[in-house]
Amino acid sequence: MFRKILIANRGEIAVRLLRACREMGIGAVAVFSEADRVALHVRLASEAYAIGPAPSSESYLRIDRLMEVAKRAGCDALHPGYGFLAENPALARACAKHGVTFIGPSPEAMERLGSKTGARQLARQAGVQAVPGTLEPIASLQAARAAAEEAGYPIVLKAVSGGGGKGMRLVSTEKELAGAWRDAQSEAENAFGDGRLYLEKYLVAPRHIEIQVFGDIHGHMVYLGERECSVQRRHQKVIEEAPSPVMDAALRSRMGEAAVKLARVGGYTNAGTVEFLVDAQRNFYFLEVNTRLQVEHPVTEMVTGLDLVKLQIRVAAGEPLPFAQADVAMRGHAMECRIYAEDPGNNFFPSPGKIQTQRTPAGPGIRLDEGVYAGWTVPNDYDPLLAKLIAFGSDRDEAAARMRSALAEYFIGGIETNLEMFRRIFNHPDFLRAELHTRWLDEWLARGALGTTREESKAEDAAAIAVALWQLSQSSQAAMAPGNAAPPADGSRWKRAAIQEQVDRAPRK
Amino acid sequence: MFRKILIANRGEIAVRLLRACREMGIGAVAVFSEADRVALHVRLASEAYAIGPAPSSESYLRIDRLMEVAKRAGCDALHPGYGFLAENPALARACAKHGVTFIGPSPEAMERLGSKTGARQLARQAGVQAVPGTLEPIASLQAARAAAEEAGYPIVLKAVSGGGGKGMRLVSTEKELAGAWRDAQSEAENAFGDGRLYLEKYLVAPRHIEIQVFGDIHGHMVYLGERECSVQRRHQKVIEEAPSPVMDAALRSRMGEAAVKLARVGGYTNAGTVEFLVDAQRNFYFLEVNTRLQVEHPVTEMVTGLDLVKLQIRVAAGEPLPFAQADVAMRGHAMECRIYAEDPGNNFFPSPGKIQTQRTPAGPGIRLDEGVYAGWTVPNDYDPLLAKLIAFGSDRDEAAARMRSALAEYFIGGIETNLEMFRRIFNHPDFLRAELHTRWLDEWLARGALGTTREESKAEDAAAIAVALWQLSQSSQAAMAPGNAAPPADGSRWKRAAIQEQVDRAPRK
Amino acid sequence: METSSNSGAGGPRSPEIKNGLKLKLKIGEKTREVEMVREGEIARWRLDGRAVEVNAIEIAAGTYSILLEGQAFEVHLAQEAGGLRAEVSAGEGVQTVRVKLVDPRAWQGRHGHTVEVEGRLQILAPMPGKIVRVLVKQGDAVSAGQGIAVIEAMKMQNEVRSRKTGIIERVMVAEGKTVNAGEVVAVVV
Amino acid sequence: METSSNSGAGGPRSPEIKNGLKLKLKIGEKTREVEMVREGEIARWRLDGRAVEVNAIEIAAGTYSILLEGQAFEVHLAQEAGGLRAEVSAGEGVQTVRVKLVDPRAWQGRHGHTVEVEGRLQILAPMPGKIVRVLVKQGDAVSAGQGIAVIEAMKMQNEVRSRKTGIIERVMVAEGKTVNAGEVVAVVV
Repeated sequence: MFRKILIANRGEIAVRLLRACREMGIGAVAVFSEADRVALHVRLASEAYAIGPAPSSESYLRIDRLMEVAKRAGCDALHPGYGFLAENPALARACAKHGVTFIGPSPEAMERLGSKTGARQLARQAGVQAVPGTLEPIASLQAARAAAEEAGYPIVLKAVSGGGGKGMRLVSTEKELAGAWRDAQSEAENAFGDGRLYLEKYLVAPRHIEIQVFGDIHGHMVYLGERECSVQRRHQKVIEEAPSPVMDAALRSRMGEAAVKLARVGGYTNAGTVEFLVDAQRNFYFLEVNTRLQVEHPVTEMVTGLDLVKLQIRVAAGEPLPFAQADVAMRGHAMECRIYAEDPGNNFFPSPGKIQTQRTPAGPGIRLDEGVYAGWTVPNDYDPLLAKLIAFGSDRDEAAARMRSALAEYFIGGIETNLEMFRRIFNHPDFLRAELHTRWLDEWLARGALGTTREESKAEDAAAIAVALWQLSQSSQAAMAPGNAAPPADGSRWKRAAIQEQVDRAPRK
Repeated sequence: MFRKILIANRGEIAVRLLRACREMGIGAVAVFSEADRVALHVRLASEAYAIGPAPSSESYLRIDRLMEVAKRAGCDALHPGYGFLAENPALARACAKHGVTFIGPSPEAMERLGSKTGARQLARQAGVQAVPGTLEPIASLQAARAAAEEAGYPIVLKAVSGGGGKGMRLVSTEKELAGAWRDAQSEAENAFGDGRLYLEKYLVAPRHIEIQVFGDIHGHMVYLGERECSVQRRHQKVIEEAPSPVMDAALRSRMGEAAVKLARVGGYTNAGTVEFLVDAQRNFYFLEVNTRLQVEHPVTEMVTGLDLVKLQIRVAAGEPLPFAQADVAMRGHAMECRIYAEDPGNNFFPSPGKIQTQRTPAGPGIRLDEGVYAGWTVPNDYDPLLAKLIAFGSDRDEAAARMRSALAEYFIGGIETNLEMFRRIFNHPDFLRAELHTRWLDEWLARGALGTTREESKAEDAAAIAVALWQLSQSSQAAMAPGNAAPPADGSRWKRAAIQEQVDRAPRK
Repeated sequence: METSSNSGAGGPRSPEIKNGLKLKLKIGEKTREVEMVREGEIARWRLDGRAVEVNAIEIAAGTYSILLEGQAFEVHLAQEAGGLRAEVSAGEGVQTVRVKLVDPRAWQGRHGHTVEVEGRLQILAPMPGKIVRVLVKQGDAVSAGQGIAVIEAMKMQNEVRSRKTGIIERVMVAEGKTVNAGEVVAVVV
Repeated sequence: METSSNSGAGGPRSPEIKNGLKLKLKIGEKTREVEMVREGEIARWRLDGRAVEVNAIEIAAGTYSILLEGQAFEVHLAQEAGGLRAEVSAGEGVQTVRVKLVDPRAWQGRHGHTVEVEGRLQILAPMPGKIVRVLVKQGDAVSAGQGIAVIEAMKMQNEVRSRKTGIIERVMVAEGKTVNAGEVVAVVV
């Protein structure tokens, strides 16, 4: 087993990784930028080194500095977490060169499966159906017609150089194709100087369901069930759950076996995720592979009882997977909310700054993977993920009830967060009935979901009283300034202690 | 289902109960003494009422005030938690009289099974073996000889009015009996004015193992596995775990069936615990019944996946148990540490006071059932239990590793706690090998376990540096007082921000 | 401001401060009146003239526990431009309530959170970040809604806009500079 | 106290404060010397004359993060009778280190935590609680180890004892009174 692992990341995932190391009795070496000197992952580490200024290009993305720290601290392994350099084969290669084990797949497997086109080709080899269509530019309208026929309508035309919806056209029937082809081509030409188009089957209200795979270096490969991540805002997952509410044993084993087959073809080892879109008829289409630990790995941990990070470390150290596919058992249901420093009331604009006060949820079934603490200033330089709130229950209803309850306890003061959005989602009938698809949240937000304020006059009364107390303490501070008469003996009590009304009908004798 | 439940308790268990209510969409009404106005259970409640001054005899033990609150707030049920009035049939009767459902057994079952002697008689009826001996006073040395013969040596003589070891004698063979009888009798006479003795079989190094039972009002009764609570300080449990490391399926079903039989004989409903002592040959002896939820119920929740409090509420509302004995499945291993405000360095004397700072553990497998928060003043008037730290893992080793890791993260500043004792226990080979018995901790503490300080000069270096920084901030505060030269432009930075040495060998370019 | 505390800082402690306060607030479109009278150990509260049973206490700076006829609320107060923002947690969730004191000038004058004083509008940074572009200069005419500067935070950019039509009296920031939330970006007259 | 800060409160800011400090401490039986010299942005530290690489910062009042040759410690400081108590968290656990400043009089004088000054010993309450019995009265002779008062906390009682032989100059508590930790119970001369 390793002696010391370099945690080449920050925030909640760095905290998660160093907890795994501590459990295993392995030294965990943290790195930090100038903005992160007192970040939680540094506070909880047993060893920590500065690697540069705040911008990640000068710190967390600097492979040379990571290697210097690894050498200085005597690390024999490195865990990249997710984001930053996690899917960069150059880091894995640098590790190999410096005699440091990279905890993840080989750089070759990362390259094979990490690129969208490469992975699609491998999927074809493995007999795994990708979203029908082609990622290659289409030469002509005639070719487009043939490809659309093959994929089946509706299809969507997309600009090869595109993004942001420009040069994109939804085509429902063959009759619309020629007009759409023309329009999309000229729009793409104007927007990107590149009129080339490609074509994909348009899935109506698809669900995002992904399979966690795990392989050791001895040729064993398993799948650890699925996660449904259909609640997304602008293609960014915000809620994940396991199992998927639409899954049954047969579909799970078909999708799991497809994912394992693809990973095998790619020569994959360690933890990886194969993402699929699933349509209303429960056909599944391969999307892409994430060649790393996922943000949402905790929901799989909760239902399988496995610790994926410790498993990653063991597998990277050359140990065989300690179980077979048949041993993987799921119990209960788990959900995760990604708590971001962003302002839902202001177009989800990021909201860094000092966390003035925090009340964090806890109790049965609640796990909080946090990267921040009250009193810390969330820096301006990184991803706004503050914490992941995870709820486990014996079934989906119980998990959702626990999440709703935990969201009611959770308070973060001083910065804006998306907590209120989650509170509303967890009261939405669509969500509670699991009638979800990847555009559900965007559509709901577009209908002004967060604009409608709940009318709660009692809460307003409470606010008014609090403001009165605040006003009183402001006044008494002023009154206690030098030059005034001495405050009465009970002055401090007056300010901070209970201001109570002991009315007759209160239960007291 | 109930509309509103009165939580007739305080501290972590009140928080636990109101979380269950919130999950179920049931209103939770908190009560508080004057010392608890801003206690965590009041902060998290949706409704709260004062019930009197700090002493529990004037607040939490006042049945009349609880009934007044129930009436005023419109509660249709009451949960007593544990401690205070939880095992007092008078509360259950008062509830019945006021039309409030008591969440627990009937007062009659409570009386039948709650008294040590009564429960022993029922155990005999049910064919469950109690610790051999008699709780009745023994008339003469002759009668003692016969009783000792029946129980089997070694036996222990105990004073009927006794306590604190006075009038107690361990007797290993029949030859020692007469002398011990004389000595114990006169010692008891002197100490308590009552020379009467009773006799029990002395179990060498017994383990404390208890069975969680659960019955509904429709005659269904199940057991939910066991908890081992052998780590005790002065007969007070401090660590509990499930399953017991010495348990196997056969013994579990024998003990479980014995517990269920006893509970049935007593007409028991709702959650209860049947405590046993288990000797080295794995014979088990009935000890007593706790007619309420146990402090240590979370470890059962972690391994069974059940929520015992929600189950209590459902059963009290008349619902049938939603599963049969065969459906109860255990997975993994859970452990709990009871974190107390007490000073292990000062004879475990209680340490109330203000919690100045807190760093609480979290992460995979960690659950913290807390009753306090940073900034709160732990009152002087109640039990010193601050929180229960619970760790779950796929096996005992993983649970222990997670607990050890969580204990390393956990810091409570401003008051003394027993955290350091747990850190040491979780590094003790006896504990890690589960070679435990009910006197293990007392014996280890008596050998001066906590006196030996670990020699860690690096920690001393860190302390010295921190004191230097502190000294510096004291000085600069003094220097910034009126009458001094203005502080330099970087004065505040000097005080609070990083004081860094950027030496050449640091990995930076 | 019609409150007893209005006797002002530095003046003698008025008897009203000792015995209670009366305050007019604006929440949404409604004007609310809060009154508290102290009788010995006991505080009696009225909301809009109606007597209510209140047990209120400050738990930590800016955090209040309010028991209102038994119902429990936890209120976190933060000052923001033009008033106070109250995050009110009840058992079931958290709600944001924006509260303005009815005579904001008096209050703002005391706490330095001026927004518009004597026709001068201070444009405040809505969030901390780095100024990546300044879109106006001193003397420029601007219309309501026009962009003043672009702030970048956490890899996203957002425009700060004027809320009135007027002339830029002063630009307080420079490109590349870091600003805190509430910091003045520019003054429009 | 051999530290640059010894120029004292109220005096002019000495150049030593700006440029560093030198401090003698006692930890257990060992006397330790901490020295810090500031060079621009950089602080250079020496422990007992040996140069060490330190990156140290105050996270919150009394809480410090210390990186010592890369090893990470979090130190929580609390004043206690006669010195400071440091709870030092490293990755693997927490250790208590008691630190005394070598000339406690100077330090105590500044911070008011006098314990023994000019032959007067203040007996402090070791924990908060209620005085259930006072065992001595003014003028009584007491020997070291003799009980002064009994404090009850969380249903348990504990005796406060004199740490020197002498005469009770004054008893500061009464039966039934509540005391805080560190509060003076009696003065022995």
